[in-house]
Formats: sequence, structure tokens, C-alpha cells
Amino acid sequence: MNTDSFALRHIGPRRSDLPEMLKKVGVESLEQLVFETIPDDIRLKKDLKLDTALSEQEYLEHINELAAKNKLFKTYIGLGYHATHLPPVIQRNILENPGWYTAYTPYQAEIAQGRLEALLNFQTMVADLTGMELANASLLDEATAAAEAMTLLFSLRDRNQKKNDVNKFFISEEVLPQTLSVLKTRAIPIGIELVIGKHEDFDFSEEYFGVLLQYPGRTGRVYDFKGFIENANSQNIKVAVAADILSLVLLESPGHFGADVVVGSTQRFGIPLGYGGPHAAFFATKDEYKRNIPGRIIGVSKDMDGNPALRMALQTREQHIKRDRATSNICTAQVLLAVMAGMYAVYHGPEGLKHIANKVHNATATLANALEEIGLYQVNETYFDTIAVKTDATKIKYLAEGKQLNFYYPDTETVSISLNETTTLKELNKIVSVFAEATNTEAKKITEIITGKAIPEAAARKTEFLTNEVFNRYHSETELMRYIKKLERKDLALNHSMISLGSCTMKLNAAAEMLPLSDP
Amino acid sequence: MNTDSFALRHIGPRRSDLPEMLKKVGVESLEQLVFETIPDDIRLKKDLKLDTALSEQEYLEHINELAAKNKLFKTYIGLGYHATHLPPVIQRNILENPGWYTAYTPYQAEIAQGRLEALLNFQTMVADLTGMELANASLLDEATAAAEAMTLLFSLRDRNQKKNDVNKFFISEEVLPQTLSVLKTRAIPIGIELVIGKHEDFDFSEEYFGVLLQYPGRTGRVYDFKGFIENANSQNIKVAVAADILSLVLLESPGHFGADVVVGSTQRFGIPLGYGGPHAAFFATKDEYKRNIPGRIIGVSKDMDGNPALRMALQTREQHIKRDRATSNICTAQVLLAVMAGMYAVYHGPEGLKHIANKVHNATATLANALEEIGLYQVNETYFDTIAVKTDATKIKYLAEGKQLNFYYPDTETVSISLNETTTLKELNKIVSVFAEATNTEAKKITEIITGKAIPEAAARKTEFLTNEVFNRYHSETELMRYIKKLERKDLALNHSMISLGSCTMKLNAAAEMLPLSDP
Amino acid sequence: MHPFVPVEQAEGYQQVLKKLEKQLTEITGFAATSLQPNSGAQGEFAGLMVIRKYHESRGDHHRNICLIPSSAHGTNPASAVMAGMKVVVTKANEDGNIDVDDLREKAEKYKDNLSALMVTYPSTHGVYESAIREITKIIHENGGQVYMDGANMNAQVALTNPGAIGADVCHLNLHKTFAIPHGGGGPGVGPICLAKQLVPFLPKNPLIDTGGKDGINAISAAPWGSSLVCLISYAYITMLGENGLKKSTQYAILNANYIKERLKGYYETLYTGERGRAAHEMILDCRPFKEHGIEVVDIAKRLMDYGFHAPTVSFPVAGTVMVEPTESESKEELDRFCDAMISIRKEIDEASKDEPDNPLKNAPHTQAMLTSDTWDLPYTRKQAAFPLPYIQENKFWPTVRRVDDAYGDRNLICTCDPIEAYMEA
Amino acid sequence: MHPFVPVEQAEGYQQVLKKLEKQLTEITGFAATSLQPNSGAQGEFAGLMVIRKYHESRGDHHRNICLIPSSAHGTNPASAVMAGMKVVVTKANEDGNIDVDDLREKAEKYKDNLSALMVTYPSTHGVYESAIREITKIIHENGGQVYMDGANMNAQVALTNPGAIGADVCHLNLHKTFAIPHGGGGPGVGPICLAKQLVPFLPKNPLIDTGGKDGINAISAAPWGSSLVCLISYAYITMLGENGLKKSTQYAILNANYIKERLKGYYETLYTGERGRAAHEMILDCRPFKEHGIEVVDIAKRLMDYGFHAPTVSFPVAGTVMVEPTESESKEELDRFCDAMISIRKEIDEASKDEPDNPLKNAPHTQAMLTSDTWDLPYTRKQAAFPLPYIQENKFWPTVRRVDDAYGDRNLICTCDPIEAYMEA
Ligand SMILES: Cc1ncc(COP(=O)(O)O)c(C=O)c1O
Ligand SMILES: Cc1ncc(COP(=O)(O)O)c(C=O)c1O
Repeated sequence: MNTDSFALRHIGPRRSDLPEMLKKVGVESLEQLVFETIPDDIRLKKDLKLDTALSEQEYLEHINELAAKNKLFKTYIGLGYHATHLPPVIQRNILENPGWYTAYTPYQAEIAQGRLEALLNFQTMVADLTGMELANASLLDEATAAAEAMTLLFSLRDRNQKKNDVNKFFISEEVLPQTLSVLKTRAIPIGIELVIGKHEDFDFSEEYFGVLLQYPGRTGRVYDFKGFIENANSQNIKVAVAADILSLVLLESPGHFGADVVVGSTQRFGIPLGYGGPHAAFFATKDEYKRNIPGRIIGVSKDMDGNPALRMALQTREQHIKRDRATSNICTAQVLLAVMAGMYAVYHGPEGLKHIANKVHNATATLANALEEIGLYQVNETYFDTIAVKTDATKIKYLAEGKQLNFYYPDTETVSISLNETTTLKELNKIVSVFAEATNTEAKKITEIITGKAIPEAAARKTEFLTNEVFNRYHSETELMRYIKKLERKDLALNHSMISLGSCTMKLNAAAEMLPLSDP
Repeated sequence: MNTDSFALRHIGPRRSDLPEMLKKVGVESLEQLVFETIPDDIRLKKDLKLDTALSEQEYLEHINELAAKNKLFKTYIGLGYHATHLPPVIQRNILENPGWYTAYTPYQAEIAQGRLEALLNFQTMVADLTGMELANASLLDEATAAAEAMTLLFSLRDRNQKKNDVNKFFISEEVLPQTLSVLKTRAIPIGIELVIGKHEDFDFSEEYFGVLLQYPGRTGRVYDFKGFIENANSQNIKVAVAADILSLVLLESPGHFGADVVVGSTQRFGIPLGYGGPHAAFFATKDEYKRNIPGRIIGVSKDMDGNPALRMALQTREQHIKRDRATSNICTAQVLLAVMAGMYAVYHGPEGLKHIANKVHNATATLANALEEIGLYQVNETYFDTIAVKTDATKIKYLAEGKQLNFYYPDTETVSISLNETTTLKELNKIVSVFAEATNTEAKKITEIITGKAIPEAAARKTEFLTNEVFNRYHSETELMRYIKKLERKDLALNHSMISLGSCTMKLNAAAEMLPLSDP
Repeated sequence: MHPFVPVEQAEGYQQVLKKLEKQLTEITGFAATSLQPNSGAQGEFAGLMVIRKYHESRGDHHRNICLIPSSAHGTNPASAVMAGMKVVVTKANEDGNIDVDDLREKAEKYKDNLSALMVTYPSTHGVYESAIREITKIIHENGGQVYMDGANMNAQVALTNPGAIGADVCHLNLHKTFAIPHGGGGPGVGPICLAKQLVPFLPKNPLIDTGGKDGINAISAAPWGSSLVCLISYAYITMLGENGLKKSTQYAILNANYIKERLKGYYETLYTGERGRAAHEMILDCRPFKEHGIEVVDIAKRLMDYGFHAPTVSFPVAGTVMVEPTESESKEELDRFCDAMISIRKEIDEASKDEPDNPLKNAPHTQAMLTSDTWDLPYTRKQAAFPLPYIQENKFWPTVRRVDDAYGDRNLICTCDPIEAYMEA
Repeated sequence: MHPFVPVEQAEGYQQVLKKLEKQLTEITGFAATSLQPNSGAQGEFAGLMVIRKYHESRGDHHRNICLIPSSAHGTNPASAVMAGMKVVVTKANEDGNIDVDDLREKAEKYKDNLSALMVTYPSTHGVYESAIREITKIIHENGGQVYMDGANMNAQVALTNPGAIGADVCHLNLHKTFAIPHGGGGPGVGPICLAKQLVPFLPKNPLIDTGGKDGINAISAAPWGSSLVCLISYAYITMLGENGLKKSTQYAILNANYIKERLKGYYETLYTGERGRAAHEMILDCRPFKEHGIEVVDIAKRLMDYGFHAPTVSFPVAGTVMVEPTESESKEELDRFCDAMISIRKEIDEASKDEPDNPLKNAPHTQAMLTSDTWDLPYTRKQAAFPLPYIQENKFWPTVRRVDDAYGDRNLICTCDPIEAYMEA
């Protein structure tokens, strides 16, 4: 028995089981079975050209060597991706736990109440923070969520709009570039015309069926959208808002202002950046649009005995029923990440999230202030976590990379810096030192965080959120660990028994494959 | 709520619970409670001088920085410690699983059948490989296990020996240096006289009550102890053997030759070296000495319904009953490590272990051969995994460290090299290159592993081992993962509920504290 | 690591992603791969958009007909519509295979506007259709491109591939065939692999240089989609190698056929290949049990009492289950599952339309029921929860009884309000 | 990393170990620490060997009397004997505290041969004895050294310390106070911390330079014992800091006293400090329940039905349980535990000697019993397994009924032979 062979571990039947199995099937050998199964004219006659297999240990060494080649600069690029702290209790008990990660989509609700509850928490968190009536259990990323918002609004056009082929969709120039790109991909084939511009200049013409705003904007600015949304509503133009989930802790919710859809990413709720993903996007909307929501929604129902029980709601909307009448094709979503982001909110609760959001905002204000002190001005009068400094961006880029810092450079004279919950005083000083060096000034060492005041009063959050008990109970690690365990125990996953789902290939997810994910 | 504070997570009650709790206790404040509890004359009046607390994230960064300071040379020192592959499935599902690591000693058997079964596997594995009738559920390390063997044999002296104060214990000079040191510590206070020498020269005089042999020896040599043990037995001198667990796969078991006690370490069954520990040592002996075994033994019994049930056997022997009549003080042992080592045997089974042991032995033979080809001779005529090369050790040490290799240098002209299951062809070539450089010769690249023949026929294993079903079923990862899960589900640990054991302080074992253990 | 850092900083990731693309390209027998799509469905959309762009690049702006066999997964037509195509459904013959004559007729009928065929291989019926090369040839002859849905790729790896069957582009579900755990419903990765003529159209990213020289706009936000979990598939392929991958596919087929044979006489396999073999999965017909009043959902729920998650229910054929054991399951586990299915079959035989108070209709049985002081069902507690001996060893309890879907849909509550609030609704 | 590599190669480990030694030295109020012992008991032996060597270094080879209070843990006398000492037990007074007069008398009696006192603080009775400084003074005046057993250190950290009480050496159980998980019975780490005069005698290692200049031989094989898990304690101290450690100790005391108050009237706390407070744990007297035929083991087993692991049973006082909640438990969890204990107390009141067929005597109740078709106990299934509402939410099942210890000891089987083999025995 060659213990170095991963195939030995991955494949279930032992060699000694083979004779009996072949006999039952009625063949002499595996080769005969393949011969009888796969048509001759498509059977490969040559071996694939792949490297010799590595053992598990060789692979782990190899991947560690590769990991060492990544240069882990501190990165303040923002644009929807922010460094975050994954709470170790969530890492250990969810991300590193096959009881959570090997489970299937909770179609069989009776053996999935644990993750259904975790997803309900996620939906509640999103609904609370966005101020909407309901949210789904995740979409693939913010950009596709925005595209889904666009197509939802398109399909919600009223009879008149449809008759008049109202097909223009306005996109604020504050929308993130990658979102814009995906919107283009998605708009063209179904005949939506995109118009991009400043939302302040938007004319609310009846050629438009919808609008997408970004909150805060790509530049970092925080707008008061109240008036805009009211105007749009009165013109029968529906409004989608792409929002930063953490900023919503301090900003009034788009729902409060009347938005029709709010989308965004929950990455910065504890999910590793992972060089792009996976992260769970959210999609929240009004109750009246519930039958049009893309993706899966968890809902409360009751069981045969009348006890409350969770399950995926409105399954009749799924594509395998609707097929070419479906408005969205989303099937597999980002459940594991949604579970984790939801737990992040459970662990921190409203008070913890306020602490974090304020920390980010205050650090940003402190940075703006320090730059001002060395004579540099940033142009965002309002902001949550992002400032934009007008200066020689090429020079800054050169110096910043020398100090292992990444900023975002939208053009040659702008440096955009987005801070996050991991930013420390030490880092702030390092950032300032880059600018000081570039401008040949002497920077005073920052020793204290000041209180930020860059959120316009009209946009400051006044509504409560996360008032449900689940967000106010599990703030100690022991409590959260047991809560996670309690949910896990309700769910059947691959670490209990076979899940023989046709067309789903629920095979072994080997530990050696998973271990490197703990060090992203 | 300061989410950066680890104390917030570690401590259970929320701040908001405090008033009610204080009221129930009848004090105004925590300070008052402390004041009423701790005598004034011993209450500290000053704060401890400790560094400011780090947050979980700061700590993880800090410990990663420290880890980077360790220089991870390939190490062939041996002496009872060998690099090994921890199977990822065991790492993920046991070492990284609070369901296993937060459990208590299985005193409450009815909610501990999972780890009791895992420990029974460990005992069975040890008994099988050592050829003894029974084994305990681990001791602290090989050196203390050897000391326990010595004191057991001391207390087993017959009436005559006791009367004549027979107090000499013979220790083969092949015994590991650290074992010898611990034996000295333990022998002196209880009046045992140690005599060290070659076992070939031992005179079997009646002044001795016992002997300790090492198998294979410190130098790497494999002796045929059959005659020695028979002689000793006939002189009423009892024999303990410290044995390498992996070598026993290829070597006939000491039990087969009549040894009274066999001890050793199970570290090389998948346990990280960890700069010294923790690792589980084993202690195996004859049925007739069962009431004198140090430490805990798991035994099979039955429950109220007559169904088989496991529990710790012979608990009446424990120190809190025997107190100053106890022969050993061992209490906490190495259960988690014993569970892991036992699972290593379950996963690999007898065939897998043979593969591994042969791999190690063959690599050693290949190395010996390659060194011979460049004109260097090693002096061990027999060996399992260790060869001893006579050459300028100082020079080799210098060159080897330059290539990030550690050997063992017992004296200035001997280089001792112990190979292990992680040794690859590439490594063998690197080792040879050091010697080639030192001796100014050109080494031919080793491209093939030869079959080792350095185990004397008389000592070659003929007896079977690990024939029980449990060692022949769980060789695929899916099966082992589910078996581990099945056992885990039987056990109550801290991730389910409070374990309020007085004098045991079962507090939170925080994930941030545990995460760095995955990268030893 | 942030997705928009300069690529030089991400050398480790870049090496993994490039290598994984190469591996997948080799496995599919194609020319290139894009890892951007974050799910199988997104891969479908991406693939179709690439086909669309390909036609446009040749001036064929009008090609917008997408043929889709009736047995296709619902995401296929949905994706086609999203890509601006018109779906034309082709028929299945009585063996469940694509009706080649019907397909040819439609391909020829829409010849001028034919954009693509979407085909799953082996079919969603669990069969390696032997006409597949003929089918792809027909499409090509009529100016179309062939999109292969890779959900069943676990039946192909190292034994055949999309290139060999004559496809032009396919997606892979790395979260199925290539060992990314399902995560309770994601993450997924749905890369598209494609033939030479389509390479120029691979999706781009507005901030990072990637994709074809004439690439379509972004499919998802990040240049390489969900890079982190791509490590898993990379590990899978790297540790198995050609030999291990081939063996895995062989065992996947063996395990499926073993189940099929063990269940023979209890459950009929609806469709098989020409020589009577299943592919890596099989559809078991449960429709005959209606005469006992038993629906497929009853079997699915009853399996929970036996400690098993149900196979796929009513897809692609209503009233059936589709079983795919994969290569990772041991003979013991397959046997336990078969024992459960056979035991259920006996329960079905004992059930009757007139007496719905049977273990199937009442399934699943919860701990609360089983430990209750009252028991007034017409069968024993043992029959309810421990019908086979192995269950006792490691019982898994459903935590609620059968859930009422319709009730929840009528009274939609999607946030965690206090329990009382639910109950008033 | 191998324990015998040149120390320069292990700089990361060395920094952690050195720093941890410093932290523990500061916390204990001593002068130095050795991490070599791998468990508390090994720490005891190490500490006593150091004391022995200290006496020898002063020519006091004859000092071999070790005073040990009657309430001491069994490892204390066992370790003393291993260290070649003679154990003299000192009495407790009626409050459970060390009888100072008896102690003084014995210390003076053995004045010339007195080696050490082993004392646990707070005592194993869960009390901060107020005479502790007087006690340590008596020992010193009679030429002895004071060994403090650190098992209860969780009641001291940052509020008092072994130095302050006048001890000379102590062990710590890092697997108790300093967050190393218990691992089901290990690993442990039992460092010894000691005062200036004992520093020269710290244990050495034959291969690596460590320990005191006049150090005793090795206590365990590796120079720094179980270095890997020392990381855990290092993390614990480093992340809590002075403030967090102090708060932890305060909450440990609060949690214990909260339980004590909640259980008042149901279970009497056997011993308390002068002002009626428990330390971080308390002993609850269960002996009065004998009159209902209930032994402490029945309570322990019954707690399993409530989802709890029993507290320490019959140590240090037979017929009692010793409860230590620690600071990590939330008020909710303490309340659940107290509710369980109170509910059990009511069950005890209903039990009688003449009717052993009660929920306590039959505890724990298994799933097999509860789901069986027959139930012939004189109480309901609900009373058996779900006596309080919270249990239903997250039931934990003991997998076997009460185990027969005596039977197994008479028929000792310690390897996994086939089940049938067991049953014949
Ligand atoms: C045949 C088939 N095609 C496509 C898909 C969609 O893949 P995904 O769920 O990754 O979007 C599935 C998923 O179940 C499938 O079975
Ligand atoms: C008071 C006391 N002393 C000593 C010990 C022994 O410690 P260890 O189990 O680590 O050897 C214990 C352990 O329970 C204890 O409670």
C-alpha cells in the first residue's frame, strides 16, 4: 500500500474490494467497464500530459513555496475590496470545519436547519443594514449583483414602459469600474442601453427605467441621495444602490431613502480577500418585488407538527422550472461566505460593528488631517473610508511600492486611499511618510486617532439595526463556538455520510486541498 | 464594545450581565468581591509588569514573524525524534477540531466513548507492535516511560530481592542520552543504583533486579536480544526495552523475545516534532503486571444493559487513592497525541506501515551504499534507519549546516544519520553531496532506492500485527474522516457545554491561541 | 491579497492560476481557459457570450438561435436568454437520448441563424450518448458552435473530453468535478475552456490585463474570479496526476454501476448506454410507486431516517431520483446506501394509497417524536427511526419534521424576527 | 523542529520560550521558570527535586520530611515519595483549612529533617486560607521550603501570587490556568517557577545547554518539554495582558460565587473564606442525599441527561462535587447549569431509598432507551431525557448506559478484540 499516493486516499473502494464489485457489475476489469461504457469514437487513446502526481506532503511544501512568492503589500486600493479580520473563532469552527464546508445546498431542509438559520441571520443582517424588507442568501459578487438589480428593474417596468420600450439605464460615474464592465456585458444582449454620468446632472427623463448609484461613491464621496431617489420614484424610475456594507453602520440606509434595490459585497465582514474571491454579495429589495428576486431566499415556514422550520422559499421560481422565462441563471451562490459574514455580524453585534466602522472612519479622518498638516489636500469633502489626494501620482506610486504600500491611482494626479479595519497607527504613519518624502516635507508622527466628521448629517445613520437577539448574545468566543456547533449538529454533511446527488459530484474535499486556504 | 480586546472574547459574562450577577452575589463591584475574598496580606498592591495586550490579529502577525525566525533545516539527528508526515485528514479533523482537543480526561465514560475507543486503538497498536499483552493510554515521553519501567521493575522485585536490597539496574550504553539523564534523576532519590555498560558484557549477577535495553540502539545498531532476555529471565532479572515504534514494523517484537516491559515514543507516527513535544510515549507490559502499570489504561467493560462499554480501568490504583503508596505520580498524560498516533496506524494499517518502514529502511541502505561508493564506510553492520560514518565530524558539521542539514555528532569522528519517512531521493543526494565535498570526491547521483538488508534475520519480524478490523478499514480519507466524526459525536467537549471541573480550570481554548499549532 | 494589486506582486497566485488553466485546458482537450466565472451558470453565460462575439467577429450578428435538448438543466435556457439568444428545444427519443433526426431538422431549419447547441455530456440522463460526434458535426455543418455543459465532467476526465466529442467551449464546475467543497451552496468556480477559434474572445477585466485580445467585457468583478478556492482544484489535479484522475473516473463509473446492479429488481434505471451501462450516475424510476401512494419526495425524506441525504430529486425527470456516488465512496458506504434503498422499497410495497400513515409519508421522523411519551403511529418506533441495524451506531436526526413549503411561500418571512412573530402569520 | 538542533536555528521558539518564562516568573512573583516538566505532577517532582538539591547544597542531606495537608491532591504525596521524601500528613480544622497548630507542631517536631511543605493555594477546598503567610513562615523558620501546587492558580493571577504567600517554588498547570486545551487527558505543561535561592538547581538536559548552573538532571527528555503547546499559553498571556489577566481572575471568582449563591438552599457549599466567599471554585455537599439513597455519582451521571459534564466528583472530599466554572462561561450557561442542579435537587427530594428505579439511579439515559418501543420505567420519557426545556434544543446523548467499573476490572481487556470476545468473558 503506497501511502504516498493521494489517489489511494481519494478513491473510496479498497483494491481488495475490486473483485467483488467487478463481479457484481459483470465485468472482468475496470478497463472492460470503461470500454463498455464510453463510445469508442470519443475514448482518448493517449494519456493526458500532466505532471507526475505529488504526494500530499509534496503538494503542501510546493504550495508553501508558491505562497512565499506573493508579496503581501499593505493595500489601500479599496474599490469594493478591503482587508479585514476574520475572527479566529469563525475560521476554526466554520472555514476549517468539514461539517460546514462539505454540506450541500439546503434543498433537504429537514437536515439543513443549521445553515438555513445561519443564512437567515445573513439575510436579516443585510435587510437591517440596507433598510430593505428582504434580502436573498447571497449572489456571486457585487458586480453581478448590480447586473441582477438592473435586469430586475428592467423586468419590473410597467406596461407602458414595456410598450414604449423604455430601455435606458443610468449609471452614476461613481459606480466601481468592474461593476460597470459587468453591467455592459449583461446589458447589451438583452437590449438595455447604458448611460453613464453624474447623478447630479441626471434629468429623470422618461426614457429611463432605472438608475444605479454607488454609496459611498468610487471616489469615496458620500452623497445624500434622499432627494434624488424621491425624484426618481416620482418619475417611475427605479433606483438601485450599490452600497458598502460596513459604511451602512454609519450611513443612513438606502432603504430609508426609498431605494428599490440595494446590492453590495459582504467581503469586508471577515472574508479574506483571496485575490478576488470568493465573497458573498447581497441583494436586498422591497417586499413587493419578492417574486422576482434572483437566487435563493431562505424563509420561515412550519413543519408537519406546526413548529417553525426554515427552508428555501419560492423554489418554484428556480430556473429548472422557469427555464427560458427565468430572469436570472444563478444557481450555486456563495453560501459558505455568507454564513461567515453573517457570523461576523453575530459575533460583533451592532455595538461591535459600530466600533469597527468608527475605527475605520476615524483612521481616515486622522490620515486626512495628517496630510493636511504637511500641506496636502484631499478633495473629498465627505467620505467614510476613502480620501483622494491631488498630487503627482506617479511619484507616489513609485515611493509607495518601495515601502510595500498599494494605493489606487485613478489618474496621474490623484491618489485614492481606502482604509479598513486592519489599519493601525503605525500604518497611518507609514502612509504619511510616503507623501512627506514625495513633497520633501517633515511629517509629525501621528500618535492619536481623531474623531471623523466627514459624514454629512443628512446621510448619517439614525435608524437602528441588528436588534434581534441573535446579534446580541454571542459576543464571547465560547458562546459563539457553541452556537456554531449547535447549528452544525443540525446539518448532514459529507463528514457523516454519502451525498449521492446526481449531477452534483459530491466527492471528497481532501484536507490537503483545504489546508492552504487557512493562510490566504 | 472594543472588538480588538481579546479579554472581551475570553471572558464569558457580558458587561451588561454584571449588575445582576453582582447583585446576586451581594457586592457592589468586582473589586469589593475580590476584597472580601482574598486575604489582605497577600493581595498584590501593584500591577504585574507585562507588555500591553495584543489583539488576536496582532498576536497572529507577531507569532508569524517569530516563526519566520526559525531556521528549518532538514534534520537527521534521530535520538528518538524523527520528522514525520501528519496525515492532513488527522490534522484537520482532530488537531484542528475543538470537539477533540477541548475534551477532558474521560472519567465520565458514558459521554467519552469516542476518545476511549481511539485510546483503545492506541493501546492495541502498541500491544501488537511491541508484542506485549497490554499497554497503557500513554505516558509523557520515552525517557519518563523508561523511568517508569525502572520503578515498576524495582517494585516487582521478589521477596528475596527486596530482603537483600537488590537495587542495581543495568542500562545498556545504547540507551538514548536524554533517557539516561532522566533515569539518573529518578533512580537516586529512591535508592536505585545505575550501572551502564555494553549489554554483551553484562554478567547477569544477582545484584541486579532489572535491565534497560534500546532497540535499535542509540548508534543505530539492531541487536538480537533473544539470548540476552532468556538469560536475564532465568536469573530473575527483568528486562525493559525502549523501542522505536516504526522499527517494530520490521523488527521482531521485544515481547516475542520475553521482555517484561516495552516503552518508547509514538512521535514518529504522525506527530509534529514541535521542538520537543508534546508526543505520546507508550508503556506495554505483561498481563501479570497489570495492577502495577503507571498511568491510565482503557479497558472494555459493560454497561447497565450488558452492552460493551469502555472506560478507564483500575481507577482504584490512581494516586488520589494510593497517595504515598503510589509508585508513579502520573496524572495528565498525552491523550490527544495518543489519539492522533493511533489514528495514524488506523489510516495506514499494517500494509501502509510496512510501506513506510521499508521506505525508511531502504532509504538508509541507499544512503549507506552511496557513501560507500565515494569511499566512506559506515560502521553499523545492522541498522533500521541510522548509520554511523567515521570521518571528520567537525568538517562535516560545517559543510552540512551550510546546506541546511543537521546530523548527529556523538564525537569528533562520528557522524550519525537517522532517516525518516519524509526523506526523499533529493534529500539523499544532498546528504551525499556534503560528504563528497568533505572528501573531495565526485558523487554519482542516486536515482533509485535499493532494498535494505541490514536487519539481522534473527531480529526480522515474523509475527503479525494490527490484524483487528479497525486497522484494515479506514484507509480512504472519506472513511477515516467519517470514523473520526463518528467518534467525536459520542463525546462531550467544551464546544458543547460548560465542564465545571473543580481544580481543572476548563476555560476557553481560543482559536487564536490554537491556530499557530497547525504550522509547527 | 487584493485582486487589483500589480500582478508582479502576486506571483504565487499567478503561477497557480496559470498552471490550473493549463491543466484544465489539457483535461478538456481545448486551447485555453478563463477562470473568471464564479459558478457553472456564470460559465454558461460567459461561454455563450464568447460564442456570440465569435459570430459577430465574422459578421454573423444575426446568429441567435440556441438549440437545447429537453433534458437540459434549467440554467442552460436561462443563460441563453441572458446572452440574447432564442431557445429552441430539441426532443429526446425514447431511450432518453437526443433525437438526432429532430436535432438535424432544427439545425437545418435555423441554419442561417444558428448560434449554438448547448449539450450536457454524458447527458443529464446519465448516459454517454453514442451519437455525440454526429450531433456536434451537425451543428458545425450548420454554422453553429457547440457549448458543452461540464456538470458531468466527472465521467470524462482522462477517459474522454469535450474536445474529443467535438465541442467548442465548455464550463467546468470546479465545485463538482474538481473537489471544491460545495460549502452548503457555494462558493463555486465555473471556468470556461475553449477551442482555438474562440480564444480571442475570453473575458477581460477593466483594471487588470487579462482575457482575449478581442475579449468580451467582464463576467465577474475579479480578474480571475474566486482565486482562493482555485487552490483546491489545483491541489486536486496536482496530487492525482494523469493516473489518479483516470482511476478516479473509472471508479466513479464503477461505483455508479455497482449501485445500479445492486438495486436491480428494486429500482429500475431509466436510461443506460448501448451496452446497458450507466455513466457515473443513474436515474432511478420512482413513478411506479405512485400506485402505493408514494411520491419521490417521500423516498427522499425517508432516506433521512436512514442517515442519508437524498439523491437529486425529479431532475431531469419528474418522479425519479438521480444517484451519483462519486469515486470517493467506499464499498461499505455504497452497500449501506443500497441496503437503505432496498429496505425503503420493501416499505413502499407495504404502503398503500388508503393508509397514508406510513413511515414514508411521515418521514422524516425527529428525535422529538421518537422520544415522546406518546406514540400513536401504526408502526413501531424502531421501524420509524432504526429500520436497519447500522443506523443505531451513528444516528443522524433531522431536527424538524417535513417542512410545509407552500405555507412558507404564502407567508413569506425572510428575516429572523422573534419566533412568536412567525407563528401569528 | 527537532529538539536537539543548535539553538541558533530555533530563534523563534527560543524567543517565545524565554518570554513565556519571563511572563510566568512575573505572574508567580518569583525569580525564574523552567518549562521542562510535561505535566503538573512532573512539575511537583521537579520542584521537590530542586528543593532536595538545595538542601544538599547546604549540606542538609538528611532533610527528607515533606508535610502535606490531608486535603492535598494524590499526586503530591506520590511525587514526594518519588523524590525520596517521607510524607507527614497535617490535619485540617473544622473549616477545612490547614490546622495551623498541628502544622506548627509537626514542623517543629521534624525541624531537623524538614524538607518541604506542599500546599495548594487557594486550597483544594476552594478557599483562600487567611493563615497562609503564617503557615509559610512556620515552615521557613523550621528550615523547610514551601512548595505550592499551582492547580488553583486561576484564582491568583494578577491578584496575588505564590511569591506573595511566601512560597519558594510552585508548578503551574498551563493546561488549566493558561489555556492549553485538556486534549482529552493531555498534553499538559507543568513548568516550575521558583525563588532566587533555588534558581541554580533548575533541571538540565544532557544535549542542550539549559537549566541552572548546579542543575538537577533532566526531568523530561526535551530541554523545554512540550514547546509546541507553550505557544498557546504564550498567546493567552500576550493577548490578555495585565488587565485582561486580572479581569479573568476576577470573573473566575465572580462566576464561582454566582453559582454558589444561586445554589444556596439546594446544595450547601462546604467551605468558604472568612467572609463567606468561595474562591474560584466551591465544594457542594451531596452527602445528605444518602438518606434518599442518592450518591454523588448518581448526580454526576444525571447531569449528563441535562447535557452537562459532571464537576469533579469526590475530590478532595468524598460525597461532594467541586464546581469551577472559570471566567469563560457566560451568565446564560451558568444559569442553565444551576437550573439543572436545582432540577436534580428536586428529583433527589422525590427519590427514596426503597425505590431505586428513579431518574437518578438510572442515569444516564441513552437514545437507545428513549427511542425503544418499550418503556417500563415509573417516570416518563420526558422526565428521563428532557427534564428541562433548554435540553430539547441541543440534546447531547450519552452513548452507553452507566458503565460497570468493577466488572471491567475483574475481566480486564485492554485491546480491541472482536466484540464477541468481550462478551464471552
Ligand atoms: C447540468 C448542470 N448544468 C449547470 C449547472 C449550474 O452550475 P452552478 O450551480 O455552478 O451554477 C448545474 C448545477 O447543478 C447542473 O447540474
Ligand atoms: C491540585 C492538583 N495538583 C496536581 C495535579 C496534577 O496535575 P497534572 O494532571 O498536570 O499532572 C492536579 C490535577 O488534576 C490537581 O488538581
